[in-house]
Amino acid sequence: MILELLANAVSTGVLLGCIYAALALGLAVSFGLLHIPNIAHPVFVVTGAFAATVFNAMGWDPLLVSLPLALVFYGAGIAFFEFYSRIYEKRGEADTMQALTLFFGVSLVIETVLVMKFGADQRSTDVDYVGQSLVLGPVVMPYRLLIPALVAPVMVTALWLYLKFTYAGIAIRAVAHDERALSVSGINPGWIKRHAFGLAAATAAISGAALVIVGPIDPFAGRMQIGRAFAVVILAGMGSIPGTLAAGILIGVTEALVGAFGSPSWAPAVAFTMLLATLAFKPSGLFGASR
Amino acid sequence: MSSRETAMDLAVRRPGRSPSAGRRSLVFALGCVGVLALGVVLTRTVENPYIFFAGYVVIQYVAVATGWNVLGGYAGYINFGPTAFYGVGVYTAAFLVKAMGAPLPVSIAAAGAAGALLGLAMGWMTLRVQGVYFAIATIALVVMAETVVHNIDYLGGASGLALMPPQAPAWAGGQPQFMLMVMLAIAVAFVAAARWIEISAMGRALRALKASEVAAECAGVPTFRLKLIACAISGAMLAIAGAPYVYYASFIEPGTAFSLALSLNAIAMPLIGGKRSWVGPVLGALLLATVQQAASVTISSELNILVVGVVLIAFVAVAPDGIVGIVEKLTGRRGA
Amino acid sequence: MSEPILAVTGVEQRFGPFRALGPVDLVLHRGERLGIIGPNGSGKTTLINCISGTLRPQQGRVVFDGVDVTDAPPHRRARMGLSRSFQIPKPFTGMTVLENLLVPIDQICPSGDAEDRAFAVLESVGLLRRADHEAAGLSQLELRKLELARALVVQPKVLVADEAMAGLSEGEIDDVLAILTHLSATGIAVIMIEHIMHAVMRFSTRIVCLETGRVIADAAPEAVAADPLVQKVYFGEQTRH
Amino acid sequence: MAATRREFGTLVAAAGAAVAMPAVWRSAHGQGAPIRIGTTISKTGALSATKSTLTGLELWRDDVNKAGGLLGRPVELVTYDDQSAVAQIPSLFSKLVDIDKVDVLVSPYGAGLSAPLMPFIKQRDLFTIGMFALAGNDATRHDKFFHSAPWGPDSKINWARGFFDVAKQNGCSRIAVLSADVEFAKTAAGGAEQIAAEYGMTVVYKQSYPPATNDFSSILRNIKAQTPDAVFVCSYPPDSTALVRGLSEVGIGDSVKLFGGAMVGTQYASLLTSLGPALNGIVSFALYAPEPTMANTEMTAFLSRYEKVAAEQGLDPLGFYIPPFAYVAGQLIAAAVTGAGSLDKAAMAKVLHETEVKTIAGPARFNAIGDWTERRVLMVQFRDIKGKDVEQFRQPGRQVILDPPSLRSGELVAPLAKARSS
Repeated sequence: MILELLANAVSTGVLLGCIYAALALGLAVSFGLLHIPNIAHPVFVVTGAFAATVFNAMGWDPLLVSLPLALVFYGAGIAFFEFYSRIYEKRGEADTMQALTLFFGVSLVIETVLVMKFGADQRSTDVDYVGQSLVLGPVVMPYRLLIPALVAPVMVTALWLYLKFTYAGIAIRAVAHDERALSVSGINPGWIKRHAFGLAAATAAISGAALVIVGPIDPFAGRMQIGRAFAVVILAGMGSIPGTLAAGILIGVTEALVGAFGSPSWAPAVAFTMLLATLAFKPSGLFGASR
Repeated sequence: MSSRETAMDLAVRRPGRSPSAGRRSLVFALGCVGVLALGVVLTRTVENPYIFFAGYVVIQYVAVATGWNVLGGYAGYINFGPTAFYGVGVYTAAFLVKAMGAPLPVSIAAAGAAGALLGLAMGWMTLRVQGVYFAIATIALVVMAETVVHNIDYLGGASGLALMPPQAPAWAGGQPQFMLMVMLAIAVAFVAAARWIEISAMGRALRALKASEVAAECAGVPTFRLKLIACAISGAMLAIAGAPYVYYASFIEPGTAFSLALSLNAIAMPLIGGKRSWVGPVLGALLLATVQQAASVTISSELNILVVGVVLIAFVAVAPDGIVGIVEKLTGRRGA
Repeated sequence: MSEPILAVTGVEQRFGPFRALGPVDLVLHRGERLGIIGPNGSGKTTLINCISGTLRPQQGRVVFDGVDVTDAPPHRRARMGLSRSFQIPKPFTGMTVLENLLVPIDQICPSGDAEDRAFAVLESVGLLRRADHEAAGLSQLELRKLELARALVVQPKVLVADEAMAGLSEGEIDDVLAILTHLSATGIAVIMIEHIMHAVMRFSTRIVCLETGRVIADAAPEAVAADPLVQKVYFGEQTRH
Repeated sequence: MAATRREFGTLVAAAGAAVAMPAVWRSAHGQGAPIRIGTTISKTGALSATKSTLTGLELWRDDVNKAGGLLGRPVELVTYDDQSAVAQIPSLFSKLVDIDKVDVLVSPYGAGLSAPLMPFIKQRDLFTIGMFALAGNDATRHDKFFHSAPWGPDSKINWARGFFDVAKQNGCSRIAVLSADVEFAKTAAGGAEQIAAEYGMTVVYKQSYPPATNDFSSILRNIKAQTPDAVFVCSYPPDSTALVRGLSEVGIGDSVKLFGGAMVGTQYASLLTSLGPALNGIVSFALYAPEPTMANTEMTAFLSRYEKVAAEQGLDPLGFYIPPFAYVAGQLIAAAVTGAGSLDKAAMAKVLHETEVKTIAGPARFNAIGDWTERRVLMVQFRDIKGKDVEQFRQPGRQVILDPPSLRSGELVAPLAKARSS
């Protein structure tokens, strides 16, 4: 019995962890690589979730529809970055704090617009596989978690390959390392950063769709996720894309174990404790290069 | 050896610690006394209790905004979770009231100590790395504090706690009047403390580290220790601002003690007023809180939050030094 | 000569697999004027970061004024009399020029006549007129002067000037050189990191040349200038650019 | 700067004056002037789903005014948005009483928001109708406070007693209690333990979980491992959804006969239609269900009027839970004012203490602290739900009333697994 509980807690934790990683992936790009503290990212994800519910109501599958939505988000991300950089990029490092405040204001505005458009009620999607589970011996995995969870490894692998092997991807990593290095090689760092921020926003459309399959969502659902998403990115090590998946799973499994064998009431404290512990004892994270 | 300025220039053009600095402090002190006296007069003469309830809310925001600004404005370290500290103050007071019917001064002192300790602990763990991490950790701190309270049955957990705090002393003329005076005294004390920090060597050092941490360090500023101190002071102030709430409302619950609206306002008010000097948070709090008190009965609060969000973006983008900054720019003046 | 004011022994600094510096040995005597030269990326700034404490070397010791300060944070070293200026000026923006100088005075040698001392230093560097101006509004030359003024207002034992003359005109370079020379005359040891060769040559009593993190020459200016190795790695590279 | 500070001093004074200004306003009172009823509505924030309170009150106001008002005076509602925030309550109610000079108060929604109001109305001796403030007056014991909702006496413990009565009748002895870390849920869970002890049942599992938990699989497995006969669940809308889905995904075992009890959300159309058939077999509380034992023409008429407004304003299309009792609140005020023949608060309270009031939710009698003397909280079991159409929830037979016995319209179908598969 204990073993069955353990196996199920771990499997649920892995699934939830994958979803956390999907949520945090955009942040791993914008914060981890570009050093833009986009605390509005979880709200972007919630916006993606709402967009998915709108199309779901017309009979579309939320994950399928999130692919074209990702293109829209990519464009919106680029436009938003343009606005952001007009204000900040020229002002220099001391204004990270101002940037944080800007994103804070942006997330308020987006949340409120969502409330005004959709109301404060919960919204959910209607997909056939919700309510059914994949049974592997003693381990039961609800499709409601399994299918969105699969999104994370797919996105992580795609993004990792993109950053590793394409010209633009390598340029993004170069920007992360040293902006000046790039301007020497004749690429416009401004364009590369816009592009990367657009990619980060695009992931929000897909992970939003994943999130709303897991459970109903309201306009303020992003708030619960801000701390956790940053915990994933920082625990992973700034900018480590595969690390994001590992860190997400680590947090998910720990939460599930605390929930199953300790008290579920303490589960929200898990991510925060891990975040603080990382900051205090290993600021470079699990997979980050030490700086 | 350059000597383009003559000794004459030096004698004539010497700014700085002129006698007027002392005079300003005197004016300020008189102003504080005046505000307190005005409060006494109002609680004696105005009969309508609504003004005391509403006034408490507005003045509490002055205290919270001022407390936040010590770290957020002077040192430039943004605390996204001021309600974590405020809530710790609320619950420290609640605990003391429940356990021993503690009088208000005891609760305030204990809340201050608890807030300072929390500030030290948070700071010790997160202030060694870049400021962004501190800001992020404070977001998570609210969730953590709320989780802890949920798990303490003695404090009512999620259900909240109804308490009968000690009644106001007879001379105060009633609980609402007394609470208003207490909050006013706290706010005035905070503003005075903030001003003192601002004009002291500590304020100078804080501004230096805000401009460049490494340069400040090389100029002999013990930046880590200074940030810790600022974090502790700010934490203590925010917690103290929360302590009287139990006595004000006789009922507390996590949703109120850790409310997002309070966090949002604590950040927005100094930003709108101006973060560089004590005037900013006071101005921002009075403006925003008064508007919100009026607006909560006229326009929908969704619009309210939307307006705050847009105003926040606008100020950050166009007027990073807030209203005070705009006024200084218009009058061509600048200085502490 | 007496015991050196500053002694760096076996200092080494790595960033990941890349060794930026060392091992390096360096000695500075009281009142000395030491120039440090070397091509871009040769480890000059890393070396002075190790000396001032903003970087903690993985290997080696730094002894300042007879005390091992390897593990001391920068502010402790500053309080012991080790001042530095930055290659890219880091003024305390949001404060006046005068206040910029009051910060180190407050921290290192607080006194009742702090403002008088600040004014005296501002006068000596020619910034007196700007005393109550916002630091962010200064010109490039003024920023460099402020950088120096802030470092020397506390009467340090050692001043490390990191490319204090970059981007200045010849006349302005002369100004800054005059300030530094005057300072040296009052007994302060000065380390000058500089790309502007004629200025270093003129100012220094001894020159150290770094290349890929190592000292390749340590001698009087004329000797270093004549050193074929230095000419190859340093002047050679300079001309290539 | 000195000038700025002087200006600032003026500003302080100006702000003070702005706040003080309303004090000089005095609204005219007297014959013919409207009777003002004041309350706050949670138009925004976490409780915004309760804003249909206003519609219930407005429908009542329109009815009363159409019939000539109360004591020949028209009725006027004065409402503010409390943003679902406890901190707003003291100042808003002070404003209602001291500035707007309302004659009668209606509490904000629920015990949490009402808590700071209670000492205030006791101290100022105000006549107040409670809106869903479960056990709201138990501590304060104000003698001019009356609940519109039929929680019954000593409701903190007893309001969900029906669940345990049904459990007892069906031979349940092992009870699991699961609750969200939210005010209402914690209160319900506390009461549940007491009743279980009273009935000689064993609590074999007790757990609380944080709000916004979206995966209950390990909790459900832990419950299953204890083989309980009944699972008393105190949940909020998002977790109610997740729990019901979790039931379908991982199951709960064959031992469970009764599942639910205090699941908030199953009273509203949005959750009912999003879960559809997954609800079958679940037992939850309600205050009204369209069963033959309960329906009456007045209620049906009210609900059909409400539906029209709800469709226009995007409110809960069913409106079974809150709106009727907002209307009841109005009916209680009307009965008190007409019975007393004046706005004298003591006389009004006396009327409600001594006479039975006929409301659209049935006859109401009150004890000394304003509880309905008879608890009328329903325990309903969802049955025969097919698809996600909202209309079916207006049909009888879908929410079968198991308790109280006087309104019972069917028997429990157990075990849960069987009820869900049928």
